[in-house]
Amino acid sequence: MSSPSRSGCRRRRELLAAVLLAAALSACQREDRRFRTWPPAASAIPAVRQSELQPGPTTRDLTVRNEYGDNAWAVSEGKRLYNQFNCSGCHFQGGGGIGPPLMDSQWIYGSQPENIFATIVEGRPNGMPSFRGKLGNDQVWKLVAYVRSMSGLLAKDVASGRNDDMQVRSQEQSTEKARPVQSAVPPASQRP
Amino acid sequence: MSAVLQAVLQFPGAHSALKPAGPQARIAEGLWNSMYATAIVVFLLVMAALLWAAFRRRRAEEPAPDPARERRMRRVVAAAVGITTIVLFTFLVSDISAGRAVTATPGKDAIQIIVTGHQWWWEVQYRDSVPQRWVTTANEIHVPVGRQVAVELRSTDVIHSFWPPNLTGKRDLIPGNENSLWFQADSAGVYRAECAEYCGHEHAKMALLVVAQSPDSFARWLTQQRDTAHTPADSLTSRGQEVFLSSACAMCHSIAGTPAGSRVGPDLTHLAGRATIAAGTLPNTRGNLAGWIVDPQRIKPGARMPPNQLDPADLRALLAYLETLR
Amino acid sequence: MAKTSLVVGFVALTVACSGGHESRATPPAARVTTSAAAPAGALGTAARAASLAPDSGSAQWIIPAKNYASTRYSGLGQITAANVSRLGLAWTFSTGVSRGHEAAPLVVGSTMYVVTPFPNILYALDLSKPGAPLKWEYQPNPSTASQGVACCDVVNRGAVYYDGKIIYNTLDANTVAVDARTGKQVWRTRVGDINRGESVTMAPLVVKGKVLVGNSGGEFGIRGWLTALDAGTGKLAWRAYTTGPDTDVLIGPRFKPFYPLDQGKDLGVSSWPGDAWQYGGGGVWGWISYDPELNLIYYGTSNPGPWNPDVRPGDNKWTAGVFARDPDTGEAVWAYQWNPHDVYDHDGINELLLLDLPINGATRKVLVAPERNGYVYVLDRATGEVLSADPFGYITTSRGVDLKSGRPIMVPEKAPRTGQVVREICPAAPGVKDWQPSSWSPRTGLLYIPHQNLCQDEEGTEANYIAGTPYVAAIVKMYAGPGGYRGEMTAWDPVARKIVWNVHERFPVWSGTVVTEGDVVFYGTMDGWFKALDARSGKELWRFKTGSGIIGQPVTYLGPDGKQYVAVLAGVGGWAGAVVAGGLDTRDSSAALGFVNAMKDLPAATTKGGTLYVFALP
Amino acid sequence: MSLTVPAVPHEPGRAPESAAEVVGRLEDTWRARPGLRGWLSSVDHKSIGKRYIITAFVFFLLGGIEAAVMRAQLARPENGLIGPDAYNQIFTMHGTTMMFLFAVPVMDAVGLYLVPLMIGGRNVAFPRLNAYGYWVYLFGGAFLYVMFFLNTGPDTGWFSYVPLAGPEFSPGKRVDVWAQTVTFTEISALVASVELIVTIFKTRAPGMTLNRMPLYVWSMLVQSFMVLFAMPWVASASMFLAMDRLVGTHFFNPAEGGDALLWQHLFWFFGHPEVYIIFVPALGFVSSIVATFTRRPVFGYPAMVLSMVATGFLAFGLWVHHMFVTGIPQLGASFFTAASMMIAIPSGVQIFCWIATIWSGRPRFAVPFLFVLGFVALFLIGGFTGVMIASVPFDTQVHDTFFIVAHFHYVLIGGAVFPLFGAFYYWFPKVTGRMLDERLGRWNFWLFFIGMNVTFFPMHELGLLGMPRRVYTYLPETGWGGLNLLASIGAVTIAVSVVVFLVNVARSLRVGEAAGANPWGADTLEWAATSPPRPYNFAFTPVVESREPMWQHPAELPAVEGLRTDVREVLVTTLLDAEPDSRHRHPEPTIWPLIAAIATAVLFITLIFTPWGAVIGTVLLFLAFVGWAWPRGKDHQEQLMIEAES
Repeated sequence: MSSPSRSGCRRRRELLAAVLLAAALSACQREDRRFRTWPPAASAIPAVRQSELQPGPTTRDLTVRNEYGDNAWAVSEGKRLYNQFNCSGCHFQGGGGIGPPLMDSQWIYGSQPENIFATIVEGRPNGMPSFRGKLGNDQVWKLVAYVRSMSGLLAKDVASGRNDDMQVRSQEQSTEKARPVQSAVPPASQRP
Repeated sequence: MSAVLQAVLQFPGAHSALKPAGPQARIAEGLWNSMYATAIVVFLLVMAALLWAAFRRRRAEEPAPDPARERRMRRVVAAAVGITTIVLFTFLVSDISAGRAVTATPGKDAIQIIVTGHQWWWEVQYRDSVPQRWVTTANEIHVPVGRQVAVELRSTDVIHSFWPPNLTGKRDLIPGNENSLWFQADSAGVYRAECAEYCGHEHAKMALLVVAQSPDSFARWLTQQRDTAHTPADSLTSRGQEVFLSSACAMCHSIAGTPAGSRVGPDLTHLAGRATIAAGTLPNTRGNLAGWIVDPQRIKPGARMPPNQLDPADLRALLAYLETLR
Repeated sequence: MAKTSLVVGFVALTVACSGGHESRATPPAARVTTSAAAPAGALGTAARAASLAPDSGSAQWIIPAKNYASTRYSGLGQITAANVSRLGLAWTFSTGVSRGHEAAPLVVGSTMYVVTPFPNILYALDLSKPGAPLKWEYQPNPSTASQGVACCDVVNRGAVYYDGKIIYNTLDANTVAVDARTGKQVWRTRVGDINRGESVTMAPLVVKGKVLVGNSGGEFGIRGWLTALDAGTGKLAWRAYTTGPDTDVLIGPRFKPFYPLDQGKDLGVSSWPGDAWQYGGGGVWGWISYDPELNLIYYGTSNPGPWNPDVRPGDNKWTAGVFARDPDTGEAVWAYQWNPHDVYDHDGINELLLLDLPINGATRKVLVAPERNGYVYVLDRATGEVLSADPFGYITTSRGVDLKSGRPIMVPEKAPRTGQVVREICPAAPGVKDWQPSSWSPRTGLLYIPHQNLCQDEEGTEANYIAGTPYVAAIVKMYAGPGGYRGEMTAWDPVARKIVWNVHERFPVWSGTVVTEGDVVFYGTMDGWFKALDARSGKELWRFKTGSGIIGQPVTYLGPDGKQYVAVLAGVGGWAGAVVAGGLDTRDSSAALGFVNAMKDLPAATTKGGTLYVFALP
Repeated sequence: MSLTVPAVPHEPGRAPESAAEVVGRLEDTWRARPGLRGWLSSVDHKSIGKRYIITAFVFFLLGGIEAAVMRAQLARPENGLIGPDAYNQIFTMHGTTMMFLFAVPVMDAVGLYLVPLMIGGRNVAFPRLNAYGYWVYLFGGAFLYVMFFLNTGPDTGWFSYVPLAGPEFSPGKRVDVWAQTVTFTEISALVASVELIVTIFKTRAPGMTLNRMPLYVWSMLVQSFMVLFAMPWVASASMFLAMDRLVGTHFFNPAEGGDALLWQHLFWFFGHPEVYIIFVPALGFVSSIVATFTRRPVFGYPAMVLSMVATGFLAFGLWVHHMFVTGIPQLGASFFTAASMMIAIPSGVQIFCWIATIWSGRPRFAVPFLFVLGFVALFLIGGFTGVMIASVPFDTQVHDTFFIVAHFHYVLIGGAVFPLFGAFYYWFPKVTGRMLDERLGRWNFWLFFIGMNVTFFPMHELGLLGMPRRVYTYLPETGWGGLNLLASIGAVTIAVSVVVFLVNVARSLRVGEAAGANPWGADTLEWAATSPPRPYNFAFTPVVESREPMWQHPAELPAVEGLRTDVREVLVTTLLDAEPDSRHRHPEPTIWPLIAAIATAVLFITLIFTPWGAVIGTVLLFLAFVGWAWPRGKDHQEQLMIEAES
């Protein structure tokens, strides 16, 4: 991920003014602790497509921007929720078990934030529970951000470091980005 | 319980190291009194000496430093240093003996409590040899007057510090380390305890109440706490229970006797019996509870409780249900 | 031919199940006494299986455990240690499912029945025709969502044949009875609720017209139970919970546990904090045995939940233990906890072999249980007294079992705690031995135990019970135990209480075993080798490479052509094989409850599959 | 002029020069380079020192503004001025700024300015390193504040306890910024201490034996050694923290064999000496001022020196008293209680000696002396509470409450800032050539003194009433509102007094009364130089014969002759007796320290964002040091040993 605003944080050799300007946009985003706001996209989830095949002329959908994807604090909140709401009970720390791995490149139902949002809220037929009504949208978006960080889809300066727990995987901020691959939705008997 | 609420609403003095209500706090206060008095005396003496030295009347022509006077001064300075040392040594001896008294191990019949610090609330568990009689509550400790209470201190996240100033000094809750303290309330009352180690956003709003009551009423309280929640009696409260179980509430809170068993947030089995909500932040009234459920981030920004947009009728039912959890 | 053996089966069953003392009058085949060939030294007086009813003779295989005593011993002797090396593939059958195949195929008359993992398809294969073509298939269509509450792969451990019906359980906690001839559903009963984390993976057992079914979900905060359904109608006869008040556990006046620590009122409540017993685990997902003489069924209960023990102080009765019950009423007669306050996921659900063994000069009616915690227990099955408990693997978590109190002597510093990592926990969560059933040969007097050699590091985490989601609260990382090998096949002498021989395997031996009159032991490995060992020496006599790792239960039967066959399902998976079956990422050591860390090289050794292999001598 | 000690033999073929010639030639040789580049290349300890002092003072003002915001927020209960997130950043910035960016650097800065003057040298021993230290410090401080304004200010307290400051509970880069800022300041403090130790040991004027050294120089020597032994602990701690956060090591992860308490031990093993690192130089200020304004040498010179050295040693034996509530075994705690009480003895010795000095002297109540009197009063209070909190049972009550806030502000403001302000008034004429206004100075003093007590004295009470530290608000029912409001009013008073000081400085710089070389009639060598001193400090390196050279030779000091004036040459003397040892070619101004500091900054800052920072930064740093050390001119390294005169 290299949006112009974030990369400013890493290029230190720019003029101070440039750094200030760029970092003012990005650092605030990354470090903000937003306690009372909802991500604007949360109220409705438009444009979730499971298939890239569209009849007729293809239309480009506006994808949802998950603001929490730029926010280190929200990502770490997502990590906390991931463990507290027992996501880790099935997906463990990304390697999977009852549920599929989340740290690899394979995405059955799409890797975009809105896809993951839909997966959490709606559930998926092969065992993924639906959390509709059980989690606030805000919490779901935080989870979405964290889930994406597990396979390195977020900027490394936003992804989390290790927890104060037994080390079982490399920390998210050191995880190389796994280019998302749409994997065939497997027959029910193959993969939950 | 309204007596407790009353006490909470007027709690100045309910969290003061200067109003000891337990043996350790009394020892600390005694030390403070003696050290304070000594300090005042020494301060006045030294300042008097300084001001006298500075402003004393001098002859117009003071001689240059003369050896005899320097020798006298040396003796005076040496004497002052000697006195200082003696005072300090006295302090040291009294401190160490006080320290021994404070850290003596609690007796066998002490009440065993586990206090676990969370960002930013306290989980409280009463132990019993029969596991079934364990009691889990939050942000409130009830103790019988005149009996030792042994507290095991744990933390699951960052370092917190448990401090009921009227009863005893503080002790840190350190993840990965086992700590404990004991205290004893000598008189009935409601005492406030604070988190005394900076623990993040809401360190300021992480308090708990220590309710010291007669052994009888404590025993009654403990027995009551062992009950599971009753099945709602009327349609409003049963609707409220349904709201609780089918919404985000049950994702974090537990109510014994229902399928809600999560431990992310405080156990609510006896919520209505507690004097405060939000870890000693607000009196437990219906209005406060409603405000806390709907928009907790206004009251305690950064707290882990998410906002809940509930239908007003659902909220009313939920509140009615929560109020039955005595 | 097919018809005849079917009839024989029916007769045997009817006799066996007509109850009470009549079972003594079962045909000679149902009762095997020590053969003269057995070494006298090993078997002082007479060692034998308690009762082999409803054994329908050596030709068939109608329940996964072969017989009520759960010996998995076949009286067929065509294949012997001498000729097994000539064993060859007879035919194969693909199940079309590629998750872990743990089931035992059944052979009733001239039909073989195969149950697949989820979606739990039942196939009937016609053994009387060349290549055993498909007769019919039955699809129970279990809820797809149930895959989300199956802790350790969507396995199924098999079906039973009873009274013209094939009865088995589906993952979404339904029990179905299917007409054995037509494949038509006779009845279907929903026994559990996946929204409470319940699933069913076990093979039922029919005793005296009652289908005994237990639930899985010790990792999902279920409340365990064993349920009896009427075999004819599927109606609920009784349900005995593992936890809770005595009325729910069906503890009544007949309950006489041997040890004082198991005596008392409502221990299933008082040994738990608050209402933790409501979601404290104790599922019944393993094996059930039955002693017709004592008219008692025996089964084990699973681990208490969550794994992190900090949130459930107390003995957590009656999890990780064993019950003896009256099959007619479900009343408990005695109970014993292998692991009071289990802290390691050491379920007590392993197979319980009912043998009559010479102990201290007298023949005792015993129950032999090679348990997850690393001990082979020998219990008096009438009273529940522990006669001996001896380690058969590497153990750091306990120092033995105190026979006076019946409690294991635990090593406190090895107990997992919240926020701290405890290292070198041996055996690991799957124990020295998991569900994979052993077999016992009356000829050698030995128990053939397929098992593993694993240790683990574990950290307890915060436990949150949210119904329908996992309730484990532990981070686990498993690895090979001392010696570096992960699997073992051990021949154990339960009388002399020692290992006679053992064979090391690279991967856990997650398959069942069968031992035959030909003194051959069959088992499979997770890298796909199906092996035959000499039952007396452990010498490998034959091996065959299958398409996928084997975690199924081998069986042997007499075909309509009069030849002895050996059959096994290959298809890697299960908890141990989840890394392959679920396509898990080995960079996460905690994946699949930490088992992935010990199985990082499995994906290189085998791939997914689902094929039945049938072998015969040329 | 009299040439009493011809320490250096005449160079053959060189005629003795007249004083005017010498001065003229020195002016040429030591002249600063012109323009911006010249300014950036300066290696003069006075220009570096001034920048250092001004920078530190700017940080003092910033830290003060943060304090003011906090006091405004706490002025009444449930105040909504700022939320917890901002408050937590601000109190962290306040502590970090005051400890790491103001207190230690300003003490080093004043020392770097004054010590060479006081010991009759021309510059510090390693002037380029000195410049490097300053730039590193500046970049570190600027980095912290840039990040703070970008909402990336650290928010875990200046002590950054793990696990709160660890990767799990402090996501983002806030704590990394803190850790790296600490690393920056560690480097500059270590550089300054090496600088000062060598300067003091090897470049004292001939005849200034160790026991003739001014007490202030002694204090800087003790302080420098303390820095040398204390800083590596926090350096390793902050490095461990950064590694835990960035690389995923487990130094502080109890689950993987680390320990959260390890951080506290490492931090306080530095953190407690840190207090004395700030305080010991202040003792030097006080001794200098007391001597000058009582017009007699400080009574009990050996006792004073020994007390400072003892303080330096004992300071390392107290760190556990910051950890009494973590569950330290009682026996261990008692040891630290004893040590904590023992350290009061050397402080007592010094206070008694000063009182004796004042008693037997002829005091002049000028502003610097007022600050010293204020210091004694405030420091006594801070000292008493310090002894109190050494007591375990009492400490468990007041630890981490406003009582402690009160205690250490009395110690640090009373014990260090008051002497520092006294020092400002005292040495301002030397640095600028102009006197500060006495009347405004008195206003400054009294407002500060009163404001200080109004702000911090009630905090003792607040702490005993149960108010914990680091709370962004409190409930009205606590009853803490009144005392907090009082404290906030006191804070306003302090702010006004600082404004008065700034006005005084601004006024004085324009219209202040011109000061001669020695306006106070003081005793030490810096007053022999012109005000402000020339780049070479002294036209003739003085020769010292007593502890009070300026009182011994008020008119003209004996001087050394024979040092080259056409090139930058300084005299190196022996460690104990300060006998001429060698002549040393002094480095020319150069831009390389600045470049090296930039490379250092690149290294530390990029490391936060990418592990590649280690590679980029190391390469740049290597190139910068190569440039720095590149040989230029053949006599660059020239050093001549002086043969013993017979």
